[in-house]
Amino acid sequence: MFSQEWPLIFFTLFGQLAVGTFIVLMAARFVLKRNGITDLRWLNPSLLALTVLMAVAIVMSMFHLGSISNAFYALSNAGSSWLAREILLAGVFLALLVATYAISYTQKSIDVISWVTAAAGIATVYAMASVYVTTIIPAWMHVNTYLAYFGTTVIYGVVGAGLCFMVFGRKEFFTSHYVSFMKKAGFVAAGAIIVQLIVLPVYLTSLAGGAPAAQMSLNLLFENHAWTMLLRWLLTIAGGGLLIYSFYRYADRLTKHIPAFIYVAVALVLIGEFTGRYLFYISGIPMNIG
Amino acid sequence: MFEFLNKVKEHKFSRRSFIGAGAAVTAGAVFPASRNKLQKLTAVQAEELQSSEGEWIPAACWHNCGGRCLLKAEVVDGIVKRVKTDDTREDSPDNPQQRACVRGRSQRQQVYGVDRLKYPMKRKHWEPGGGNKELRGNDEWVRISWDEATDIVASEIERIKNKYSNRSILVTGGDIGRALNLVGGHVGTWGTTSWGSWRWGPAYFGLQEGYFEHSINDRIDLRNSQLIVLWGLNPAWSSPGSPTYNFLQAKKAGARVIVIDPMYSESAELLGDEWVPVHPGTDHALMLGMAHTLIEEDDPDSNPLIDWDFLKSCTVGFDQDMMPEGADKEANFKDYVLGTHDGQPKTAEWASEISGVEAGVIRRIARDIASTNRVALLTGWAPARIKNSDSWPQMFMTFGAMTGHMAQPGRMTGVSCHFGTGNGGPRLVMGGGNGVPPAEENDVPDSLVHAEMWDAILKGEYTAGYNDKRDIDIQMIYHGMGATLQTRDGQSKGIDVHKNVEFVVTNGHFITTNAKYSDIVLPATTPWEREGGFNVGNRDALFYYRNVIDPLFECKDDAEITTEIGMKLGFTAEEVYGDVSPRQQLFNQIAGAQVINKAGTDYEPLVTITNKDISEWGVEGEPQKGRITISELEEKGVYQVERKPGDNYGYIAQEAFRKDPEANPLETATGKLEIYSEALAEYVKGIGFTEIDPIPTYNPAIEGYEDTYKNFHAKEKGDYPLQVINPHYLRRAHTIFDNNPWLREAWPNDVYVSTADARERGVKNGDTVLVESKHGKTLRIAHVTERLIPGTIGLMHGAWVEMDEEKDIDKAGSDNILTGAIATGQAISGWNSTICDFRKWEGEDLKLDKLWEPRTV
Amino acid sequence: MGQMGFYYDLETCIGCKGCQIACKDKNDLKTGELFREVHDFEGGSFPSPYVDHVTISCNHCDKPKCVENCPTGAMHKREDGIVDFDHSKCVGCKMCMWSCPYDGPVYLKEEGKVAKCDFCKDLLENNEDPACVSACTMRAIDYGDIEELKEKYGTNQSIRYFPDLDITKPNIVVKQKSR
Amino acid sequence: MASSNTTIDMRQVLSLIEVRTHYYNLLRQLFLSEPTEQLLLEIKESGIFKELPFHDSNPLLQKGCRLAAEAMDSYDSLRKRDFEDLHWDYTRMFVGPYELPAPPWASAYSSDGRLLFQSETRQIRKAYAKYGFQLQNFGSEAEDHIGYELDFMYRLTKETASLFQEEEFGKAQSCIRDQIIFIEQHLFSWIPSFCKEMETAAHMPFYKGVAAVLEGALQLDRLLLNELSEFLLLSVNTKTEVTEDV
Repeated sequence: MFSQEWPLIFFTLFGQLAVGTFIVLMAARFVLKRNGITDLRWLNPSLLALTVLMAVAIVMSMFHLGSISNAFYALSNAGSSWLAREILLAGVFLALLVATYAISYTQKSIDVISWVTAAAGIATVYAMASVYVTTIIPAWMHVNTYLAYFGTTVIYGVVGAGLCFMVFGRKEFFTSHYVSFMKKAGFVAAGAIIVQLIVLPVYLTSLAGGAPAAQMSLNLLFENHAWTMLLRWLLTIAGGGLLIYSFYRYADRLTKHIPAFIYVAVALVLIGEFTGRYLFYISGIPMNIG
Repeated sequence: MFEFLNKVKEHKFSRRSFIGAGAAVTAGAVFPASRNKLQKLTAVQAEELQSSEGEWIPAACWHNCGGRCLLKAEVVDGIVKRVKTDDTREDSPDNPQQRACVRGRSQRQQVYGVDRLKYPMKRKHWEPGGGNKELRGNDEWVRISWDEATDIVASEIERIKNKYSNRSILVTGGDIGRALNLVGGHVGTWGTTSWGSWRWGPAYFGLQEGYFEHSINDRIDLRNSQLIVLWGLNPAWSSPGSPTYNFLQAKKAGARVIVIDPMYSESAELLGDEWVPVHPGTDHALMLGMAHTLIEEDDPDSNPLIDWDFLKSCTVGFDQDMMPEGADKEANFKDYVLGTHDGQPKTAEWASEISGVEAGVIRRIARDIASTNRVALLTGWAPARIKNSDSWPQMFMTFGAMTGHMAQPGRMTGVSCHFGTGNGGPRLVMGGGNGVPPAEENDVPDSLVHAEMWDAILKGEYTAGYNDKRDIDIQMIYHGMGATLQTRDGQSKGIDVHKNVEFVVTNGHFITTNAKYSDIVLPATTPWEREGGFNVGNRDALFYYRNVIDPLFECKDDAEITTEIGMKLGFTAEEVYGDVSPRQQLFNQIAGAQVINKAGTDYEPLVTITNKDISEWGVEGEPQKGRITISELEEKGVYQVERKPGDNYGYIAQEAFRKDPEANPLETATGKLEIYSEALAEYVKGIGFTEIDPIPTYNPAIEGYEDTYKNFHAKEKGDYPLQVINPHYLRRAHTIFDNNPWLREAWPNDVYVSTADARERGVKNGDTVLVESKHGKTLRIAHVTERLIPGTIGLMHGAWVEMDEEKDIDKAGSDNILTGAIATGQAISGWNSTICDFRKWEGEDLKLDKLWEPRTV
Repeated sequence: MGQMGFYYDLETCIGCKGCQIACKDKNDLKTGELFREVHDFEGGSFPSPYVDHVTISCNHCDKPKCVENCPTGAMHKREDGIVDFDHSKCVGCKMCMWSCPYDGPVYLKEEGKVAKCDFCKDLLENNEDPACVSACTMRAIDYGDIEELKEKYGTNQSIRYFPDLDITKPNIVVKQKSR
Repeated sequence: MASSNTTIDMRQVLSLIEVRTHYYNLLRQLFLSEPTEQLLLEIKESGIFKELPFHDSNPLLQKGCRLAAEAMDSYDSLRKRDFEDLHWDYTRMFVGPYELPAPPWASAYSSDGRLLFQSETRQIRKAYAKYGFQLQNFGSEAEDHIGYELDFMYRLTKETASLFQEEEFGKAQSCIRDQIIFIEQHLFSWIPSFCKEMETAAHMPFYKGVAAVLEGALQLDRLLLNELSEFLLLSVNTKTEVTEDV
């Protein structure tokens, strides 16, 4: 089953990276503007990058389909199918991203549309998770899926935003307002990790007490992938920790080491979440006769 | 735009050279002369091809499976699209539709399999005399024409006949004998085959062998039994079609069922109220223990367990008062059981040590059977496919006679197997003869025993009878049909034989084991590609099949092949096969078909034939009046006699004999059931292998349960501590269908091993294991189960051997790689008496059969 | 018409897999593609083992999650309750396979689409029985209006090997084994 | 729009069709039955695989031609043993008696268990019948054998050429359309799988090359057919010009 799911791993992760980063960037924009910083030259390239990222995500998702030529029909049943809604919302989010970028590019205010786009992004992530929650796969039919998807969105959003600042606006980055924003954002990310870790035992317990398929999922996770699971959390925690640490450690003396630290942190988090998503898919054992 | 059109103009390639070379290739006679090409049609013919409609045609389901069922094929444009089964009648338990099983339903995959043999093929390095014979099984092949193929076969027959003699030509089956008998005959083969010791012996002591004739009552009467004992039979696997459904009706009518079997079978699950696991081949000992219980506990007044009246009136040899004239009175059965003379009473405890059944259980079952009014004691052939089992059928009869469960409604003792599973009695409807004149006499008297033949050929000497060894020098083997090299014991030696003789030919559908080790393979048609005929066996119904499709590729039917070889030997077609056309043969069978009359006393013609039918068929014949028209038969493909309880078609085996034994004697020496049978002992002795007593004494099987021990009494296990049985398996009908992908998926052909044995060997479910006997080794995936008596493994019958010649290990799970050819008694092949061991395979894991690559070289 | 459903007699089935093969023949399916599958279960311990065979296809559920979750509407419920699929609309997203606890939908690799038991609707139109039903040598499978089946065979709908019935409300009536 | 085709004359069109004819002639001879010694000798001596037109326009074709030509060059002379090796390679893959590692029938790829005589066979039979062709051994051999399919295409290229010569452009167009359909719907539905299996199964480099040539040649022919079809479409407007050119 698993080999066919690579497209979905990339679709969900890229999608969540795009949504999360957009929201954190918009929050940064809001905060920075309130502090009188108006020169946001990272904004347009970031929006463009996110647009491309989201487009790539959608293209990736196509590879999951057996008959791409029929993809057009995939929106028909949005009345009851979360998958149709997910595709629809992802498309809407992409369109809004394009619009946001276009408006921003023409130097007009994106105050209004950014809210709408952010809302569409959140809805997209919600739909992404709902697709899995409404299956008959016990490992997915759990609030944990929402937490995992939104968790990734938040964590990716923070590192994604950090990355955008680094890449598209290095000079502006080294101001105390940015540092202070990223500190706070780092705590939000840490919060997202902590919430997931708190729910994790609840989730595993529910698998243990669930249908045979649930127990098979659990066995699979513990027997074959215990180390991977541990690694997944260590990577994310280490990455998040490093991110926060670097902002604290060097808050006052912005040295040349920071960029390297942040790149490492971003890489750790990206890999950590990727591993998490991989585990999510392989643990998806459907209920069946048995 | 127009890249290539422009390039052509620009002459960017060397046009001259291309056209030149192309022309050279074209000009040459590049196709082998006989090959097929497209040809131009007339407009009318082309038009006809465009229009087509489907038709359901009754199609043969012809296998040697023990079922007889209706199969129909939907044919569109001469191609079969799908198959269905009996929908020609309302379905009811009394008159069930004859529904085809999983195998019949897969037949489309057999007939159209890409691996069908399509053309005559010759082993590349064959030359007169054999060439490099060691290459058989591994050589390259060349497609040849039928003309060349029959030339080779005929000239080799002549050459070998002249150089050696007709006694050097072995035929294992098929009708090539028709041609060979014209030039002096051939050596044949024989054995007890599927029957085990039931094949020839029972005639001497008064029971039937169970295939041609039956000692058990019919299926409707089975519903009168209060207790049914299924001793070593599993109809759910080995008799698909209606038999298991018929048993279910008896169960629903209130019968209790005891299943005595080494394996907890699907039949046991469906029907059984109790499963009695027993070590393979120890049934005889178990039954002696039961007999002892009855003798010990019987009291005609207070506890009547033995039917003395029946014993006295219908049997001889039970005790010293009942011995036939001239026999030693001490040699009676009862004294043997009590151990009067040999000092060993065959008590339940004694039987328990051998059979693995607790003594208490043995006693309980014995009492249960003896004290129930109407009992059916049914056994399959499997417990008799045991070396040294010559006395087992007589033992089974003896216990039936002691309890009197014979020849009355609801009471029967005998074989329930193959066509006659749970349904004994003469056929109620049958086809006629085809009118083909009989073959010439075979002038060669020699015939080799299956269980001895490979050894005999290698050694140049075979057993022809008591103290009668004769030399034999086989140099040619013709496999006209069947799967001899796959289904006879001692396969490893068989392969050696095939690498030794000068010439081997096989007619076949696939590169079966026979074909693989041949020099010439001749592609044969399946019955779907033939004119038509009847499939018989099921007592209630007659199945008619028609031609479904044209012969595929260059396949020919066996009669045609024989005729062509005969013609190459210098005879006319008529001399070989008579001059009855296939159409006329079919017509004769229809015209001669008979059905039981309403009174159940005689037979009458089945099919009404009019002058119009005769002229339409273009055959010779007379009009006649019957039950159904030819067209009805052609459309339905089945005629089934309507049954209901109390009708005139029931069958109670040996009923007349029991009512009046003097007036209706059996065809035994004494006219009675012989618990003491000199004739049986003489017969077995005369075959020339081992001897038995006139009464059914217990003779441990060679390589049987006792031999799993180094020291039986000290309970010290030997090198091969396990026994292997070969259940018939729904993946195959014997060897047929083993290559069928749908069946490979449905029935993966794992080796069944008991949890206890697996645990001891560190084997888990799904592990690849090496199963080894002193005769060979095979690999299979282990199915670890609670359903086997520990100490026994189940290796399913019929998988096509796939030798890794370097390692000398078979990968397919071929049952006969494990068996040794050890002939005993009346020439029994010992398929269920082989000892073995298994262990986890350290090499590469086997893939599931369904994932196997095609069988290639 | 009401709601079509299957009846399955666990007690009588001998696990011969005839239904599975008849279904493959009818639908021309390849290895690995099964619209109806016989599952084998063994249990107990020597000398009291048991063996069960469960044949299952699409159960044409009242609450078919496959229909609910299918993004294209290819999977749909007909008036007679048969859960059918529209081959021309399927995108091969496999969402239905993630939504069915009975392994009803099957991915046909070559076509990149999903297909499943359609109750042999073409045979039903000709007043013939579905291929699996007419194939069963033990008469362990029946079909018909689910209410009529319940009247005829009782209302039991589950055996221990089934997932929770509430997930999709399958239209199957089952005869239990008395053990 | 019509400018480019006005420069094309009928000789070019016929040459292009001739190229197609020779491709299919070569291929059908390679696939219809086991190779004869003579065929292989002709192939070796003519060096035909070095000269196949347009072979450099398709990477697969180019690779196949190179392999096949090299294989032939590697024999100093085609000794009996070499011939037998090639002959056995064909027999083993496409004739038997063992299960065929690369069955040369379409239905073996479209149905489970590698069945012959399936609906694909029927469709092919009808495609042949439309042009009045039938197998000599009708009912016994399966029409969807690669050799017959190539033979059919070969015959249609001849048919196309004569239709052009007879100036039956309408019929030529529909014949070309049928060839495109035959390639797209029938040949391409299985040839890639077939060639892949053949490439894996072949022991002789020559046949590995031939496998690539087959697939590449069909890819090429798809382009050639489209070009011919387009040319016809355009030349409907400029019919007089074209006829004058001839």
